[in-house]
Amino acid sequence: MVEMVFAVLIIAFIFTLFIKNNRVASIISLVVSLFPLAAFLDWGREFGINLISIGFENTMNINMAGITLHFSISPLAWFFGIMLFSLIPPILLYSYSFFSKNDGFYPFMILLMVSVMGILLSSDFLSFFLFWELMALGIFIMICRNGDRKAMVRYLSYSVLSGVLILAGIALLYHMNGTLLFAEIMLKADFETMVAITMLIIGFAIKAALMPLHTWVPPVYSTSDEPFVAFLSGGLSKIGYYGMLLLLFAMPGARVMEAYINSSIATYLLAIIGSLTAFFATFLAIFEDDLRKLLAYSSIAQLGYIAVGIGTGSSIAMAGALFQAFNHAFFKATLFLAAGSVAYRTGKWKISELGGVAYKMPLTFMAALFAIFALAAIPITSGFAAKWLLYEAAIERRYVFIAPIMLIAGVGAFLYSFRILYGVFLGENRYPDIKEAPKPMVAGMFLLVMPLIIFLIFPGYMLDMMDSFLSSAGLATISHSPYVIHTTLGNYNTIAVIVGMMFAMIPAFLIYVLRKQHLVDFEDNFIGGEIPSLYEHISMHAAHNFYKPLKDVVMPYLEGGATSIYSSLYKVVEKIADGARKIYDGVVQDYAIYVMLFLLIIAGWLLW
Amino acid sequence: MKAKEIIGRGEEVHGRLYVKVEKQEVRELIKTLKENKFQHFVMLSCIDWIDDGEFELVYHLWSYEYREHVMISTRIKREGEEMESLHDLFPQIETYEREIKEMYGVNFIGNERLTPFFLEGWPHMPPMRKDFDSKKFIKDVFESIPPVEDEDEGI
Amino acid sequence: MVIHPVLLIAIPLLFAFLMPLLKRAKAVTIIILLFNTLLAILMFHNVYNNGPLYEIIAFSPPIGIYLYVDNIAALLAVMINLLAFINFLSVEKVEIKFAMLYLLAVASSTGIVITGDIFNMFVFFEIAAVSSYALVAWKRDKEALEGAIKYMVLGSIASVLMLVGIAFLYSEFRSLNIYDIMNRMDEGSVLILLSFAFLLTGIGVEAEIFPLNGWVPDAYQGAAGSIASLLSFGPSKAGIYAIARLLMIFSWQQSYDLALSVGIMTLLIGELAAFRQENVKRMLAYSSIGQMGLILISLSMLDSTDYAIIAFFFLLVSHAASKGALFLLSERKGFGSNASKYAGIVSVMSLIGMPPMAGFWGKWYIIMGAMQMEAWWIIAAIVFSSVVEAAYFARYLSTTMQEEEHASIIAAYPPAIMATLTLLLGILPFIYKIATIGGVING
Amino acid sequence: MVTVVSGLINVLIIAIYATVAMMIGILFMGIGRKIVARVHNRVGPPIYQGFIDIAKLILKKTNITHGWIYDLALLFSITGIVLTILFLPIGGVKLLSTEGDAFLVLYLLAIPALGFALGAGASGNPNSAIGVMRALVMMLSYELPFVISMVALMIYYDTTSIAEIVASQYGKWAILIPPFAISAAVADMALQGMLMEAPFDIPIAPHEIASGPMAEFGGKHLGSLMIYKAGTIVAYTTLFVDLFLGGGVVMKGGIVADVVNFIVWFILIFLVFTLSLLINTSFPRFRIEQAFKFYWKYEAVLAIIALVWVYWMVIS
Amino acid sequence: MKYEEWSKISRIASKKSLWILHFCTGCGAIEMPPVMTSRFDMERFGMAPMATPRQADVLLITGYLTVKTLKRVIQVYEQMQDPKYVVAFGSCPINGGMYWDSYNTINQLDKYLPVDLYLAGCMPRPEGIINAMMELMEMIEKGEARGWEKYRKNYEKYKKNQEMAFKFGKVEE
Repeated sequence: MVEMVFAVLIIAFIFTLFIKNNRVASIISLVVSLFPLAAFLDWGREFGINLISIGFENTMNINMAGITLHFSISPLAWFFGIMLFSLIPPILLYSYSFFSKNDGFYPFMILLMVSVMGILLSSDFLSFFLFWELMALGIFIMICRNGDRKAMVRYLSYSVLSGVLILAGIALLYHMNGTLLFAEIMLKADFETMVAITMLIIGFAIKAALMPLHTWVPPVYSTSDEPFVAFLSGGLSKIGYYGMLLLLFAMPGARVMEAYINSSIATYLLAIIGSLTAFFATFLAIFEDDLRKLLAYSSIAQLGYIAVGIGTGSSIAMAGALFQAFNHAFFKATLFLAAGSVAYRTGKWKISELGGVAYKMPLTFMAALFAIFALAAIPITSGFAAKWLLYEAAIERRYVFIAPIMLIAGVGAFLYSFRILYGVFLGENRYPDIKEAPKPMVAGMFLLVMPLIIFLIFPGYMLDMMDSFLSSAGLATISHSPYVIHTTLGNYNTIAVIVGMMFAMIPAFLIYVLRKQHLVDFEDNFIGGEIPSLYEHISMHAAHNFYKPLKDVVMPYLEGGATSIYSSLYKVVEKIADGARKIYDGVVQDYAIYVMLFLLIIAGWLLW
Repeated sequence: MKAKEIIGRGEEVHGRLYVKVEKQEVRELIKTLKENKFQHFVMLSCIDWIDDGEFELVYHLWSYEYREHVMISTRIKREGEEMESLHDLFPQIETYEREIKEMYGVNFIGNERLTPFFLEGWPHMPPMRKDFDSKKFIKDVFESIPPVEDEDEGI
Repeated sequence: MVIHPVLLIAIPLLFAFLMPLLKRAKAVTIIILLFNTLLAILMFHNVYNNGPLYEIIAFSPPIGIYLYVDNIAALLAVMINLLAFINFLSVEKVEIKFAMLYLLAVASSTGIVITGDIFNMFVFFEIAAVSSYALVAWKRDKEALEGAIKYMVLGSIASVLMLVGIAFLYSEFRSLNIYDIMNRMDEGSVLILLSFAFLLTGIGVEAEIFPLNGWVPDAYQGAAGSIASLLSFGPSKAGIYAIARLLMIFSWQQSYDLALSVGIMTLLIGELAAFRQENVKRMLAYSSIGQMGLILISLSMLDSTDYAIIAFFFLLVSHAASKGALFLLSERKGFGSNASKYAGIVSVMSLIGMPPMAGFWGKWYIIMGAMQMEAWWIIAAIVFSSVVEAAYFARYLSTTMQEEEHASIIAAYPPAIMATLTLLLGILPFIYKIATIGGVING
Repeated sequence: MVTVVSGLINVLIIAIYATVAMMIGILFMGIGRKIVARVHNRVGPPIYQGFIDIAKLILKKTNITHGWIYDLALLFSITGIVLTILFLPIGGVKLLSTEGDAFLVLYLLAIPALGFALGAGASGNPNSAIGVMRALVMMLSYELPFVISMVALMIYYDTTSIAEIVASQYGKWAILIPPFAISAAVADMALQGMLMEAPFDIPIAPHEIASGPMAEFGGKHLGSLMIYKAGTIVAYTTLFVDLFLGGGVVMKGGIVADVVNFIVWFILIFLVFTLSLLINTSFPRFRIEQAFKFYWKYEAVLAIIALVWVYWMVIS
Repeated sequence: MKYEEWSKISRIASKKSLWILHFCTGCGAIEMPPVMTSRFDMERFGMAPMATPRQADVLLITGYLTVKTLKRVIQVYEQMQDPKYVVAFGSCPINGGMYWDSYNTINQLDKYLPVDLYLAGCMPRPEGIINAMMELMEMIEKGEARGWEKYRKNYEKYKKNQEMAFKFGKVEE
């Protein structure tokens, strides 16, 4: 049955390539995107939550023209599948009115869907790597459509580097185990496997944008168009972590790797890199003025949390990492879509140029507000449960260095989330004549916010979804009921928080209701008694260079960072390349001498 | 007096050098003084000689080196004559000129900021001129405004 | 009915010289090229079914012209003729002399691939070289002439060295038949080493390996788009196949190590030079050098792993087709219509090694092969060069995506067809058909 | 039936404890102003001045609003602070603290700050925006040392729930253990930032930015913020007392023990509050960069020393 | 004048915690610090200085008012929330003081703002200020300090007067 889903997707891909009308193309892609979602929901029967059962059987082998690709479902792939494929329909609904003409967005979204499905379902390294590179190709073509040179060059070089590293890792594993099938690879804790595993992890880390390898993210996120970036940052960046989890846990030989996980420095290193990424990316996000770049750095920071979860390796940490991945997928996608609809109406990206958009676009603001609450992990949102699990795991493992840095990065999230709220949405109404975003866009955004609300009250359901993976990975499942999570150190009861809030709300509500109040327009603000309307417009929007005092203190330390290392590396390569080009100086006599020299050298070498 | 040596003319009044000059020479004079240690521009004042029908503009300069005060004065017609703006020599002259424009109505060419300074929306003639009768103005404007009484003034 | 491989060479030569008599040169050449491709495909089918073809023309073994066609030779012949046919479609106005030279070049390249006689290979190299000198100089502007002169100078040196090499061989074994020499290799004296050196240098110039490819940037820059694309899949591919046969003859460990080191040098120098090059055609020329280096590396692994021959084939075909398409596209500044945009992206992606295209299998098998040999420095070179390659191709794509120079239909479709070739080969790689050939080469 | 009744009693006790805590908070505001006046050699307002101020503000005749987001500040601030108090054990009585732990309390404290910031942002007043910027930077700065000392505590007592920390400090207060003395000092300075007392009252500086975020809050909105301020006094001092001074638990046992513990708790939070007031009266206001450097340089180093010491104690 | 209902509790609360916004025009501002510091200490009556009109109950005009400053004073007054009181310091707000014949100074503040309490003195001493505040508290407790209500009732009259002042008498009908 899986072939049917693949076939439908490929036909739709070819079909949408040649449709010019945006409406038709988006409807087709929307309908087609429901197929994989239905398939994954149906496979839920085995892994705890059976909502629908259509009877898709889940193993398949394709062999054609000399190569055989093996496909089967695993609990980890099922979890990621649910996350990614429930992300796509709202995005496609959003893009129904975002694009004026179909210039290639829908076909390559379907191509991405095919590649993601291929990666998740593949059970041998050949098909895994084939679909991984197909995904890289799909993303590159999406970036090509906007033709920003820096984004294209950086993305392609990073993704080719990651592709070749992964290929080298796979080749080494194949060389040692003689087979490409996941089931038959026995990972031993010897040196070669370590080299292969580290190469694979570095390859996956590039896609997951961990700190030293993150420089491709800001240019790509800030130039490509929003629906794609929402899917890229929300969904595709998690595939890197899927690879890591596959490697460290889902591989049958992984149990042998137990020594590799908890004692070895490698995964602890991963946790440290994750926490440092969260810390530095948050600071970079705080000072960023371009809204999309800010969201890019914030998404790098949130991804750092997941790396910490995987690095810590205990069952709470794993649950926290997956929960954080799930939340991040949805609230980051909502934020990017909200930024897209703001730009759709105002055409501006810089926070200093925006302001007061909420008055005319209340629905977009509400979606963004809820997403930001989830981002900042306010206890009434599901974001908190994920981060809470990660903190518990860090304390349980006594990671003295990582826990405070993660907490500070969490607090740092408040800073840039307020910056987005105030700079873009609230404050002085600088765009009085814009309208609310069109209906499909708003519908898309609210659909994305829905899962965050479901898991707000009942984080337990999320943990049910993970139980099948945790048990298959040989980790202890977390004891939980639909609304309470127990861990050895402490527990978190969402119902207690919500009921407590109801009680605490009473006095505030009384004060609010009993006393009347009247609305005051924007001009009536106290700025030292001055009357704004007297002069040609004084701009009362204080969002430009918002955290200047903090920036003056912190920026000198941040200057070093990755960019300076890369620029020096780039210069070295340039010098060598110039040397290489000098050889072809266009003088024929030199070429003739080269030929004779070559002859002498090899003759001498052979005779000697 | 060191200043007298620099300029060569002018009489001493109460320990200060008082120089009467034509309108065109003022810029030259201030420039030379500025180069010779008279860096402090004290103020620009305007006197309304209503009988002669002229305004007297006095530029006051002070030197920390020599501790001397120089007053350069020039006369312009009360109606319609304009003075060139010297704010390129000393930036603060721009505000003094603005005040004199508002209070006496003297126009300074080259000064872009001659907008109302203290009297926002002042429709009448400049108030500092001698022919402005402030008592009558007070009676017309401020006295004529009726105090606000309630119909049933209780207290 | 047995297809005589000699027809593949004879017919184009015959019609090349009959060309002045026939009026409609373009139509005739197209028919001949089409006929040649079909013939090659039939020949491949025949060879695949009942083993390699031996063919002796006119004289007995030691002297006679001796053709030997196995699977991979047949496949290369198909490739050369098919791409030549597509390439020729894109040439607007065709003069008689141009058609003659074009046919000569195609015939000689096919000849090099299917000949079994070393002297015969030398003769075909000469014809190919001469015809490509003239073709490069076809535009008659300053760049074209400069490129042609450089090509001619180095080409003539190469032919002299090749002749000396063959002379040593003949003096040693009294025979020119490659397989006869191969079997009696061990009783040769020190002289064979010398002949290998000479032969390698001679053929190397045509096959664009590192120190010998001085002429490549100027020749490709000077030549017109279609001629540059012809050069990229015709003579240079035949040359690299000739080196493969050379390594087969002188199959010592030393020669494979030599091929490896030269291959890595060519790869790195080619990629780095392309990285700093702004002119599109020169950049593509350098990138060809880089790719040739990669193919040479895959050749150097021939004896130690059977993935090598598969990698060699896929790298060769994908580079020929996509570089051909890119050279045709480089005629105009930007990607005009959608078709040329499709062609550009598909060929660039195939060179980098992205999945649906043939280049992916090349990259997959070469790294698999390298890992079999646990040759870490090959992996490192490939990693570094593929990143550099990605960087300059991305830069190339970003500039060409902006310019919107409209292209006529004739000019837009041939590259698109070539790009679709790599796409089809990528999707249906028919590896089992190529895998069986490996046996013969080593046998 | 029995469980329902006992449940109701529990709820009642919790409600009483919460309201009493809020009342104590407002009382402390009055007492605080009295202490500050006495230091200034002034008479100072009556102790119940806090109640009068809040009554006057709530009973204002007209109230202004800048939209529903502006009112969010009012709702979030009181709800957040009362919820935090519910999750803190007061005088040994575990209200809801068994349900949530220290991280939950840390993030619950952020709800009023964010609601406050939203309201100030919605008002569009530049003063309030700059005020909120300073408040968030302050939060970032004092959070680092406080979090490091909290992590030290958690590692030492091997738990993250405050109730257990309080329980395990029954005999021996944490402050008496050498490393925790340093952590307590660091946490006390962080407390100074949390309560926005003098050296760190940068966000609500009346002279520079017209009382920062509260520039546009008047009438009942300002009344609710005063209640929030009162709540913060109780919440932060109780947090400090629970973490380092054993939460005021002196006796175990029934109602009598609860009353005694309550009194001890009251005295302890009063002492901590007075300490911070005395620091308040003797320091001028810092600039925001100085405050950030102070916390991230000197305080953080001290906290790290304590953390390493505890970590070394825990391992050996 | 029929008065709004003003409950006793809110009057006492308002009386016992008067928050002052002193609009420091003219020379009266320098009299306020001694009132706040330890010698006279107005805080013992619950009075505290406030930074914004939103938070304040009493608007203290501490000196002469030019037409330009009157515009800002009125903006600040309107930003305050009822019940609000105006206390005018010194002789200038009463009759223009020594600037009675200046073309720019407001002679009688009462024409433009409902003043609850005048405090004579060419800058009254702190004792005078404290005494005035006590007087104001009495008026609030008895419910006589109804300036805010008067302003609301005669809003148009006040606005007309203010317009007259701002236009220096040249009001185009």
